[in-house]
Amino acid sequence: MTEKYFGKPIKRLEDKFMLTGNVKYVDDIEVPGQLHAAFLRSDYAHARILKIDASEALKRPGVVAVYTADDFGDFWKPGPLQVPPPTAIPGSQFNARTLVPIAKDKIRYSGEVLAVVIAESRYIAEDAFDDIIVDVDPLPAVVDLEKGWENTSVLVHDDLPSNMAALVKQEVGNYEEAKKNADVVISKRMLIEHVAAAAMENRGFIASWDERNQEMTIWAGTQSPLTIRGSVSRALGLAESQIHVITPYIGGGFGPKVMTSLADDVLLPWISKQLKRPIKWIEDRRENFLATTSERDQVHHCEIALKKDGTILGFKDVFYHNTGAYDSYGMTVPLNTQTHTISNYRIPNFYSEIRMVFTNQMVVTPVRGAGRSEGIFAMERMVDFAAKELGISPIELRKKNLLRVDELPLNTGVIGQDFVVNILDSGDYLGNYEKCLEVIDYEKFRKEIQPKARKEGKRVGIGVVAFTEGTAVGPYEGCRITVSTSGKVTMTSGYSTQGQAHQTVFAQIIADQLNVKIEDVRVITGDTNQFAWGAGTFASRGAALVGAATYLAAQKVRAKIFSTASKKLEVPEDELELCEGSVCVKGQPETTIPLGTLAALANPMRGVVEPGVEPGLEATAYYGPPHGSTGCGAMGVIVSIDEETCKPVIERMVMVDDCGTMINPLIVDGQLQGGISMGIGNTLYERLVYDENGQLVTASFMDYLMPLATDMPKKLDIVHNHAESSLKVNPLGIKGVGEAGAIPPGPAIVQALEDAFQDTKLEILESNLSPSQIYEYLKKA
Amino acid sequence: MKPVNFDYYAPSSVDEALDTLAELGYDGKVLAGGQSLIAAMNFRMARPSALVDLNNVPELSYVKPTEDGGLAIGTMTRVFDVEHSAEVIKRFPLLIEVSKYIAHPQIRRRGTFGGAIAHADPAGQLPSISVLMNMQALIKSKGEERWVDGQDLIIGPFMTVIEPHEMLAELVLKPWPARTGSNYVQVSRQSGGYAQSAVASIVTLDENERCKDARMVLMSVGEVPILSQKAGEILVGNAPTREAIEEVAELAVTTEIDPATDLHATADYRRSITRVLVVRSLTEAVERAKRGG
Amino acid sequence: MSNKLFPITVTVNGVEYKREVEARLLLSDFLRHDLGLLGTHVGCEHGICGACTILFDGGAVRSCLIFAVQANGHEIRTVESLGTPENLHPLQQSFHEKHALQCGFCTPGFLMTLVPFLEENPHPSDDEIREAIDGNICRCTGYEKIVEAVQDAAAKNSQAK
Amino acid sequence: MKVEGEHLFKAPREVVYEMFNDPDALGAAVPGMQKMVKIDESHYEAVLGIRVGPVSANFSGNLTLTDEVPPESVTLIIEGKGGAGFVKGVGYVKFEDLGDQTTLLKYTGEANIGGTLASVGQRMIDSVAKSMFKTVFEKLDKILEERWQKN
Repeated sequence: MTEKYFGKPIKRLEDKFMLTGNVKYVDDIEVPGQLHAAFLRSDYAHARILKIDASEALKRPGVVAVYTADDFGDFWKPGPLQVPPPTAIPGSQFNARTLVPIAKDKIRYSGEVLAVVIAESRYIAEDAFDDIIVDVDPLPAVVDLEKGWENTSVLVHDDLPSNMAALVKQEVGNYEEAKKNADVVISKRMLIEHVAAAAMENRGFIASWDERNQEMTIWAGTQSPLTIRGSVSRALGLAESQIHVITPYIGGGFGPKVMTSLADDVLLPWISKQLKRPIKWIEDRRENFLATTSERDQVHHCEIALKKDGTILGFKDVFYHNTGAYDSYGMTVPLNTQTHTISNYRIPNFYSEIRMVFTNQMVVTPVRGAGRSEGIFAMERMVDFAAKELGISPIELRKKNLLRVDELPLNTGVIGQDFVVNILDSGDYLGNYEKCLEVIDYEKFRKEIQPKARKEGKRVGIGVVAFTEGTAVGPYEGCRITVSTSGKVTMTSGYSTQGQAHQTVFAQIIADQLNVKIEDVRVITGDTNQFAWGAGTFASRGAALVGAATYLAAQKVRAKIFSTASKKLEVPEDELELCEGSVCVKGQPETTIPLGTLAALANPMRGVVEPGVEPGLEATAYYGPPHGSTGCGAMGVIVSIDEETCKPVIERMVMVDDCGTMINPLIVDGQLQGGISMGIGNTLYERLVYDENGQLVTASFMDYLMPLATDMPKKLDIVHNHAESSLKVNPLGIKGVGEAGAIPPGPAIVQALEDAFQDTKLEILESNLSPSQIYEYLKKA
Repeated sequence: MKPVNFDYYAPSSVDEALDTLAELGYDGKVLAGGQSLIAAMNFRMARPSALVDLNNVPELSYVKPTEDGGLAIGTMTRVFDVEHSAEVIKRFPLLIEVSKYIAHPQIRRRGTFGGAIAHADPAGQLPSISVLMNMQALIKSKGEERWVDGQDLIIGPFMTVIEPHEMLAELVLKPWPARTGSNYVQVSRQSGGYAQSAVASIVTLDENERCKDARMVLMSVGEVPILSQKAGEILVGNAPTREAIEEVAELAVTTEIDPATDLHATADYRRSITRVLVVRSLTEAVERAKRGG
Repeated sequence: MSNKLFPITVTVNGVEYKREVEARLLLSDFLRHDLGLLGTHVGCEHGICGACTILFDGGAVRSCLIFAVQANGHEIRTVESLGTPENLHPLQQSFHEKHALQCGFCTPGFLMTLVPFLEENPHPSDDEIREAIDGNICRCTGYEKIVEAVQDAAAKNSQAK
Repeated sequence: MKVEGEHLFKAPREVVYEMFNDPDALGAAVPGMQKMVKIDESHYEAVLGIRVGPVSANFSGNLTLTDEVPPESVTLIIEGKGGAGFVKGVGYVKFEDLGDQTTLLKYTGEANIGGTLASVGQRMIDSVAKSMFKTVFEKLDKILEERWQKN
């Protein structure tokens, strides 16, 4: 295979349309006759509904319909369990209480839908909110995770004995035994912040029922169009073939757009069918904060046991995980936390316990980083505390315990989000770390820069951490590649795209395999009428899974090209080769046959197609990995801080990353940089805050601080340390990279801050820090 | 997030605007740059029943030198135009210094000088500066006008003495004496964000480098901009030594401010950084005064 | 409160439009849904994200914080006025070459902020660029490549002169 | 949100206490109070139009006085709802006779604010609440002054 495109920094094919405003996002789609929906959302976090009276709203000019839970009759039912819990973990408990489309009897989070207003414009629909009388009996809200777990707590779901959503214990070795042999045991309680995905485009959904053809067309800003199709099919009792879900361009996903069974995708198709009109809903920013899922928010009680020489004997972590008011997305996030907590170091004895708690808050589902950040934070912090206790440098302690190349692949014994035992497939964990120390010039910082700054009265600190990124989990993805009679190639898959350059990277694979110009490859994503199998865009799995399927399908097409050409030219296949856009005979470049011609030959209008031969230069392939893969790397950061105002500045950041084979390093860098900005935001700026009554008090960009250009590192280096791995978990050796950047900034920055104040007892026990919080920590130090 | 409907008036002259405001009385609200108002309307936190849009009144937009060497600034002058005015740069470098902290460039393009002051946001830079500089505010209503001292204009958070039938028409900035230095410093979590504390100061030195005048305003540490008395009491007539400035900081923080704890900062933190900012601001203002302002 | 319609005449990208609008109609909605100029995006409707940035009489402003009725008699430019897919504006070209966009949703806002910025600051430092785009949020790129793209455009522009 | 504070009234405790049971006085003291109607001895219905800078919000709700221990203490329960959200507050008010015909009012309380006000208005709530308390006490001072002087 000639690699003209694969592995090269190919510029994106989709750019020129995006840059000129020539692509359509959901709100850019106007369906003739469309009406606008707006959701009246609860001001209360926890309350019993006494009465909702919308009769006045119907009198308002421009209002077409208003629906409350009662108006949906039997159609109202709790949604499906979108991600069930794994059955393989012995003794695990899980109480499924799935999302309801609209609150009935009881409100469980502020922002939950109480009524749907359908009107001629969004403006009028919002006007009608004032006409709706909502009478409720407020209840105390469950907000605090640890208190919520207690048996004495108010209940989010009255039919459960407690707010326990799940209890999962996973153990490798025997921690309590190991602890007995330890010289040092350290216990800490740590908090992980609650953050929003905050894609720049809010969610959006259009449902358009065609009465004449009995078909539902849906445009949705979703990461998982096929899941939407399935859930609408189930809810409305339609055949999947009656439902066409189209995901147009999407302004960022970062996790929450994978959710279904929210009010929009359940109720709007039903309403469209009732009213026989297209219904459009475009989420606004306040709604996005209130009612689009978010993540993190854990409380960890960790314990680490070590020998005097720094050898880790064991690690214990009992953590509370906020699942919000419902748990339709199962345990993906806390399971990721468990697999990642153990992932970097040699930990012979490991005990991890998930205590997943129902609260009166919006549902928690994966957001870029998704449980991984939390596990890495907990472990990296504990290693730092251990280093201090032992009087060993945090660097040396890590080097001593990090897994070495020859220890991989390693079966960690912990079951992960993909329901199978987590296997760390490959990578040079120690090498990544050492590389990071080298690039950031750790020695120079310690010996020259930091002492010099101290003399000048300035505070600077360094932090270097290791991380892993579980990627490329199953179940599978697939695609179909078709060569047209024009010679143009089309690839379709069940994937949807939110800016990951799928139109470019999959085209790179195909262009090389079929030796066509990349411009002649068209990649279609997220259209259920084009390709109807797959799970969706999440968990850093597109390049690995769809990439592998693309590669496999392209090879099948390639084989068909050769067999068709061989017959036509009457030349043995091994004497043929691909020239750009055509097949030619080796040594006789003048004897060529264009791919378009071959495509026509492969789909003859007359004559006989031999048994067993599928028509067309077309092939479909699927790829499902036996288990996920694990990206890995290290991050170093140098932080300066104004001691008087406690404002930190990221002077330097180095990220060493091994994401396996890169299809396009330009795109990989973009993914890493974007992830890093999110990680920095999560650490220093962003925070969702619910008050003691369950009110989300940060539902705007005034209070939810998104990282800005001036918040980024003054200097950022990204080093690809892709070690040729012995074990290729997929045909192309791709691991994945979507979430890596977001994972290590937290522990790295916090370690650097403590380092800047190493003459104090500063000890940071949370993952999100405003200057004010740093100040309060320093007061205690 | 769409605003409620409202009656809209777009007068093309000041007189017409005043007539409309008089007619509307309590129901009327002036729309200047709208950069705070329209955001609040989009959230439906603000639901004015009538807006009187001053954007079509060109006579309210100007920066004019006054006879005494100061400046008169029309209420509808965009912050961007103040920031880029040669007249302002010459006379009041403080306004230039502070401008770059006011939200983001796109907001300053549209937001107005008078609108920001009349909005009286406790975390707003221009309301604080109007207090500090004691800008003379010309308040007009139908057939009447009155002048109010900048330090009397703001009476509460988001509250001024301007009545619904009135409008802020002009701000007059008195010239600074020679050897006057000024400075603005703030701590905010991000560029363009709301400050957790900010201090602006103006210091005038005599020929012996003693303080002839020292004014300082403290922002985001109370319900309104706080005009410090301590700066004047301690510094005027004395050399602005490090010790004296530190004393001002200590007294200002312990006796003059009343910071609150909110999502972004504790009251304690606000006190702590205010102390730091007072020292930094006064020190720099003195340095600049020494250099001739 | 009235639902009165106000006649307005607005020049957008050099084309004069006459329309009737409710006073409360936001300029962002007017551009997008009345005129069909969909390149201007709406991300927060409270003036912070910058996705809706347009040029209003030449200056970059938030179109979500202006009523359409206020655009009467004014001149507006949106991203559609820059380049076409076949013939990108130099800044768009640099965004393409430096991979300064991912999902593309915030991009028109960045472009409309940066076009006048580069005219006023043909040789900006990295820090100046960062400050100039602090009123625009990008969730995908981490801004690094946007800064590179602006530098690229600035460099090419001075070479061309 | 927790509230706490005190205010010194220049009037005897009985007079101050009485004022707190007078809807006219309370109604006049709260800025933006459009209507306050006594339903029975301890219940009032009120319509409030708050206008703070850009924010204008109408609330309708009720005020309940409970645990009355004349003239020493009273508990106020305030519930209000409007387009911008809801407010539910409990205030524990104590009147201390300082002699010399002065009364020290001490209050502690807790307010639960929900809806748009809470979710996007955090920045304003604290300072506006503080300032409203100030205005209420200033107005009550005036009312008291008038009444007390008249007597």
